[in-house]
Amino acid sequence: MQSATVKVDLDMFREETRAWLEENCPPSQRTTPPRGLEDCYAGGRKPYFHSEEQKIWFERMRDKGWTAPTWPKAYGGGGLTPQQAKVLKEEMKNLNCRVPLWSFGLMMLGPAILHYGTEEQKQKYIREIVNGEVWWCQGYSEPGSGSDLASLQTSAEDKGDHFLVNGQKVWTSYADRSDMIFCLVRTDKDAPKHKGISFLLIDMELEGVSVRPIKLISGKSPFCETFFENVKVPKENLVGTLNEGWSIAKNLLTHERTSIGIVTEEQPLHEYAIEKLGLVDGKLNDPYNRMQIAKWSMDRDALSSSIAKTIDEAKSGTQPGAKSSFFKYYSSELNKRRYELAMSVGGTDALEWGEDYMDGKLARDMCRTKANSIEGGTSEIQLNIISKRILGLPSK
Amino acid sequence: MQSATVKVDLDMFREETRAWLEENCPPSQRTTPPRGLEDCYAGGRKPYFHSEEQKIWFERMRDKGWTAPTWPKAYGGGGLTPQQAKVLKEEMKNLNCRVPLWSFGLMMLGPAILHYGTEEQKQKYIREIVNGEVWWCQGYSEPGSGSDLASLQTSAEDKGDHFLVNGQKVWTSYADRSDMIFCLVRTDKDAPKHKGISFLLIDMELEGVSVRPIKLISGKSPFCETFFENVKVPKENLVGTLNEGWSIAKNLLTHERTSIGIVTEEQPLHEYAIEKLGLVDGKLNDPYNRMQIAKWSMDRDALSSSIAKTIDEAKSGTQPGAKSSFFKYYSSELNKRRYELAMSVGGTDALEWGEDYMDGKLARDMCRTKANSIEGGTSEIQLNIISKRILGLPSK
Amino acid sequence: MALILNEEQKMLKDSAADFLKERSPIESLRRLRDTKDKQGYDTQVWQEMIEMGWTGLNIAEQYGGLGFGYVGLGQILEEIGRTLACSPLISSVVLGGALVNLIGTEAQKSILLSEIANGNMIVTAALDETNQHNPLVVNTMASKTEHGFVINGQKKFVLDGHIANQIIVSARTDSGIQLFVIPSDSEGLSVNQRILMDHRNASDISFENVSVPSSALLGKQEDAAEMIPKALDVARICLSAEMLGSMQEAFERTIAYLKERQQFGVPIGIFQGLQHRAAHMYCEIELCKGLVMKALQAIDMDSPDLAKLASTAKAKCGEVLQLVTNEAIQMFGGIGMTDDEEIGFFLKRARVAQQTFGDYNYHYDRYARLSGF
Amino acid sequence: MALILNEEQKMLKDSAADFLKERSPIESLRRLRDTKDKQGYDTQVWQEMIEMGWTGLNIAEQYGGLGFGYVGLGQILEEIGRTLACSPLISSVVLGGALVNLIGTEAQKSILLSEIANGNMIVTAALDETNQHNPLVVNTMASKTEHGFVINGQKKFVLDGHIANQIIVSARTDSGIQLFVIPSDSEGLSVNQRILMDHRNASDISFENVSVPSSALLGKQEDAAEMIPKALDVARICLSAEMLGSMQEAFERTIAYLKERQQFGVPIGIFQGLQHRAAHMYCEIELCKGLVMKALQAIDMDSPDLAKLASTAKAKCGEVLQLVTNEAIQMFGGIGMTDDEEIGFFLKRARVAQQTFGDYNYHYDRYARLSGF
Repeated sequence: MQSATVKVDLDMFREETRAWLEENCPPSQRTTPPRGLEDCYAGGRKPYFHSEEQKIWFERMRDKGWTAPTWPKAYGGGGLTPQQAKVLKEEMKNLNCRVPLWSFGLMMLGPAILHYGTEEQKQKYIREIVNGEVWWCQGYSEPGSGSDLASLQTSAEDKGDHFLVNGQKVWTSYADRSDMIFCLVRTDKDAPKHKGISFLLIDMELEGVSVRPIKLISGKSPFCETFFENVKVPKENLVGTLNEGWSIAKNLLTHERTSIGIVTEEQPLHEYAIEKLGLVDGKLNDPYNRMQIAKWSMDRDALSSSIAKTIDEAKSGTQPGAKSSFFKYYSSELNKRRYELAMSVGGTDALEWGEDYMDGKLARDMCRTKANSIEGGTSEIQLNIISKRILGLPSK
Repeated sequence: MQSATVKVDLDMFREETRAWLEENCPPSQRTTPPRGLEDCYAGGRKPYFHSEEQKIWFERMRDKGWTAPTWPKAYGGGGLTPQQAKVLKEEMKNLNCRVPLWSFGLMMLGPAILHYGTEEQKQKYIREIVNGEVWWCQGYSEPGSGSDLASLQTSAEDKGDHFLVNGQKVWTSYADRSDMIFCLVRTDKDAPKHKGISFLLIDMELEGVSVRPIKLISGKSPFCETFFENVKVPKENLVGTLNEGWSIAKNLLTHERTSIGIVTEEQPLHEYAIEKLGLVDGKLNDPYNRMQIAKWSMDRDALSSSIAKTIDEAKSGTQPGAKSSFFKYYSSELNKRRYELAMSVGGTDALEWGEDYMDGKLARDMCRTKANSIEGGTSEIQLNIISKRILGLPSK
Repeated sequence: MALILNEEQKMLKDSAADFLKERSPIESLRRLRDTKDKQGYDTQVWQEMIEMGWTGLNIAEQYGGLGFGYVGLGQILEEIGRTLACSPLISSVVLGGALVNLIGTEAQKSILLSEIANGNMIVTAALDETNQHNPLVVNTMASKTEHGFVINGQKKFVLDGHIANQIIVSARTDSGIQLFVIPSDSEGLSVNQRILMDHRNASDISFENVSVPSSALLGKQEDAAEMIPKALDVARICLSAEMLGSMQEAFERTIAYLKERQQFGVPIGIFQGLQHRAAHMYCEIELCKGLVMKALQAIDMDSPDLAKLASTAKAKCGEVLQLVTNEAIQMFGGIGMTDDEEIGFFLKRARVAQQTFGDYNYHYDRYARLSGF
Repeated sequence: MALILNEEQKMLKDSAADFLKERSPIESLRRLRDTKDKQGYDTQVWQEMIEMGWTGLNIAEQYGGLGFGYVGLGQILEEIGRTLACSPLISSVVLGGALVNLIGTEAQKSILLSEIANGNMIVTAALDETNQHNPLVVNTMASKTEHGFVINGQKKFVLDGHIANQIIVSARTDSGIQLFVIPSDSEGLSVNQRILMDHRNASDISFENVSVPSSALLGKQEDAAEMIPKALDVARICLSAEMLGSMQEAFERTIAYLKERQQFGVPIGIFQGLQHRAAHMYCEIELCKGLVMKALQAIDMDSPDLAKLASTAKAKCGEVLQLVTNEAIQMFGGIGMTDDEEIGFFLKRARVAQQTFGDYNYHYDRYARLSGF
């Protein structure tokens, strides 16, 4: 139960926020953007703004600390309560305001540093992230360690005043445009595989770091391979305790899974189907696709009920536990089904694959969805987690 | 290539056979019967005929040895060549002649005795089977050994002049009506599990044998539990070499799998659907069931092409290998789907479950089909066999 | 509204679970079946349910109910689904009650709802005429006479029709489709009891020149074609809650069996082929939980999404219960095929629940229609 | 007819396999794509195919072909499916050839079939007007003039339309739907090349007052609406043979990867979850093998079951190729998502083949119609 005072304060905050947003969010920043990097500001040492208004919007939000609304003011964050942050989010949604900064630093690294970092690290890195000064990428996977992440081989040898890093990471998102990378590295070769791993921050400008983009079947290259050859990393770049990086990684992975667990629809599937197939007597002119789309839509509705229920339960104190695996698994499979159905409905029109990415966008996006059930832990891994941690089925 | 002489001989045989069948097969034996025991003559020490004509038909066929057309004349069989047997089968099908004798002896035990039995055993048992004098049942499974058949525990101790059998079998078909049982028993407790098994014939009238029918979810009781308590079995009832019964069992199981691998339809599914749903503009009045039935029918057609292809390849010398597992798996799953679709099409009419078996037959048959993917090796076991023996995927 | 239970609802659920485990386990259903019980449910247990107030949870206090709401009733039905307890709760309290509540006049509500709530009367509905559920196919005719109506026609699949005191029948009149409340012992009304595969009962009911007074008309003169689906939606959601209980119970029994059954020297639950299928089922069941809760709340809130949620819940629970019971039998193997093992009862119940108030095909179509495609 | 290959057919298959592995591996397709090759196939390889007689296998000897039959051609197409070799075999030799052969006059056959067979001419068909395959939706009009016809309309998804010498176009006339053979450089005919996701080409073609002489009419005066589906059935079966090759190759590469890829210290093929899915795919592919063989024989025997077999083969191969390519990507994991790994080419080809000549939904409907339900 909220006390009456809190309620009044929140209402006031809502009014002020709305007024501020209306005054400060430029018109061009109030349209629904495409997902991710294609149209959002990503920060970094060599900032690139798509427009002057994007820059203004970012700077105004940054100055209030609202790029990271709930992070402590002491490190440049907005210092909002969760309730206030929710209000801000709602008001931004009402006005269609774009996120002012979209970065892995905000989504992934920041929470880890706030949790595991030293005071110095917080002062430095959290502030940089809030201000969008550094573009971070993630270095977890290696060519030989996909689902078996803990088998990673990239080594960081203790050389007294620095770590000497050698190895190779793969699936590093936009490493070719990143300033720094947060990495899992092996710091004890003799320990059991989960025990000898540490969490290390590495500057991409250091000597010995090189990057090669990976071209995907969709034709895009959002990922890279990143190589480390005798890279000297300062000792203070270690986050958390030496050899205990695995717990930080697990924490982050759960976080990643949850953020993947949402099916986004730029255009509702059934509307696209109406566009491509037409209606006869109010029904899609293809009974089989019609039924499949109904079935799919029901599953989408059901998943969102189920997520809402879990959130409500969490609020009332029930731990969601390994449920993030369920959401990750189901939403990945659902998204893949969505695109298969869109391809089916689109017929021959959907097969185009122009030279430009937007030309033939559906086919490329369909290819992209195939990664949903691989990245952030494959569907098989999620099913393993469910069967072991939730159902308690035995292991070998 | 057939030589001209063979061709002429076969044509003559066909004509003679047709004439004989027309003269000798009574009218009541020329209608398509329900499957299995409900309407076929099963033989045994206490023979039961459904009608006088059934008796006449059986005796006439028996006298020609045509209850087992290809088995050697020396043991009472028909002595036909495979080509002749095919002609006989075709002509019987043309005239809708029922099988004169339906027994596990014919389908399962006979081939094993012909392959592994001694001359004495052949003289005795093959003749009895051809003449329908003994009703046989099969004793493989035990309560603790389902998919892991070789873990069976029923023991046969060598007592010099006899084996002393103790243990329990389950899923013994019609054991309550059988005269004898062919069993897998453990004759060496210390050997690896596949090595200490023997193949033994046991008279059900012996002291210490008792039987309890198992009621199934379909309401029928075609199977029993069979108990052995200090049963003394004569030494000459061993078939094949001591402790090498597993190879006989494997051979028989492949045989069983192949005979299960056929989808039977008393009434084509789409005709039943037309009856229950009706046609509108020539289409079933339920687009979703219509598509599912089309899909199912295609799979049925595809399976029968695939079986035909394998048979043709076998004729031209290509060994089918582990393909029986594919047929067993697919036809079981197909048959289950068929009945689920029939239930869907039948709607509330299909839910009836009268006191009499035929009253609510569809629902009971649907329940029965659930065993298709369990009996004769589960679907999971078939998939294991395919993945190991055909695809060569590694085992632990 | 948060998708969680409040303390009262949780307590209700727990006490229902205890009661049903004790008083109406699956053995009871087996006994009813084996003794060829004509009633189809245990009168004593039903009496206890009435005493606990289960028959009045969804009925307003002014009509003699408890006004506790459907989220609460849903918790009881979920527990009923776990033990497959037979009772006229769905036929009379839920569907009969919803029809009277949504369509009846104030006077009819006063009488009928209180009789339903206190268990004195079993009121079931005769809506279907075809083997595929479709409440808008109505060929039964109600012709106006001087003092009332004469009804002629055939109805199918009337749940608990053999023991109902009153039958609410849909018939075509000059004003469209209307409902009539008819005593089951009326002249010209004949009930043909049919035993179903889940060992429950439905009846074919024929009406041959059944005369009823004008007061038999449920509600005023309006066409009921719009309110019938709404009452059915309430019943669909309640049945979904029951199905949710059944799928959870069948699933939990299967998981327990996977841990216990040994083959090749290990529990079969160690095999990844089965693990992945089990984990997938877990996810599907979780979806049903969220859906059913949302749909139950939609009844209590009289949400405009009721129809879509009802179709989604009924379709999805139908699909998942079919999946789970099929997989259960397969994973139990030969044991699951025997009548001694209780898992088969869930398979049979699943098929009947599936067809009751529309199967998934019916609801896919309806959902698409409601969504404008 | 036994469902096996004879010695000649086996030899043909083996030599095709060797040739394609050597001269047209998947790298060739990648090169065509990366160099943005306008032609869409390798002219030199196509010339060699012609020299080997591949373009005349299905064409009767009297028209300059080899009269070898479709079972033989199917073996080559299966091998083509394995290396994803691009060529106008399906568009010109199979579909163009079948239309001319089934509908053309003797004179037209003499000229066109021999030109197709000797590779001098690429003859493709412009039948579809909607994004969903439906050859009987024809709004293109052919109006009679003094010396012939004037054609107006829009066609979609014309395979290899950008390099065809002649286009066989369906149009509505006073006598129903008829076909016209039109040189691609005719005035008023414009070709808009579209690159597809499998890196092959189809075109939108518009006809604006395209004048053709009476001799452009394919065949005599009859309505071609009955023969067009038959020619398409031949093409559907041939495409199914190609898809059969692709699914086998994608599957075998996946199985090899399962044996090779190590995770948790073991090859991932050891996990039963993947094993069962692989075994299931094996079964589905085996079904396609039987079906395609039977359907190819049906062309050679002019079987009355042709239409049903063509729909079954196309639907089933479409389903299974989709399943296999999706599973392949999933089992390859991250590697499968990269453009460097060749498995993705199969996924993309599968989607185009699926839509060509009708997807599975189209063929489920057609099969049901042909079966009377």
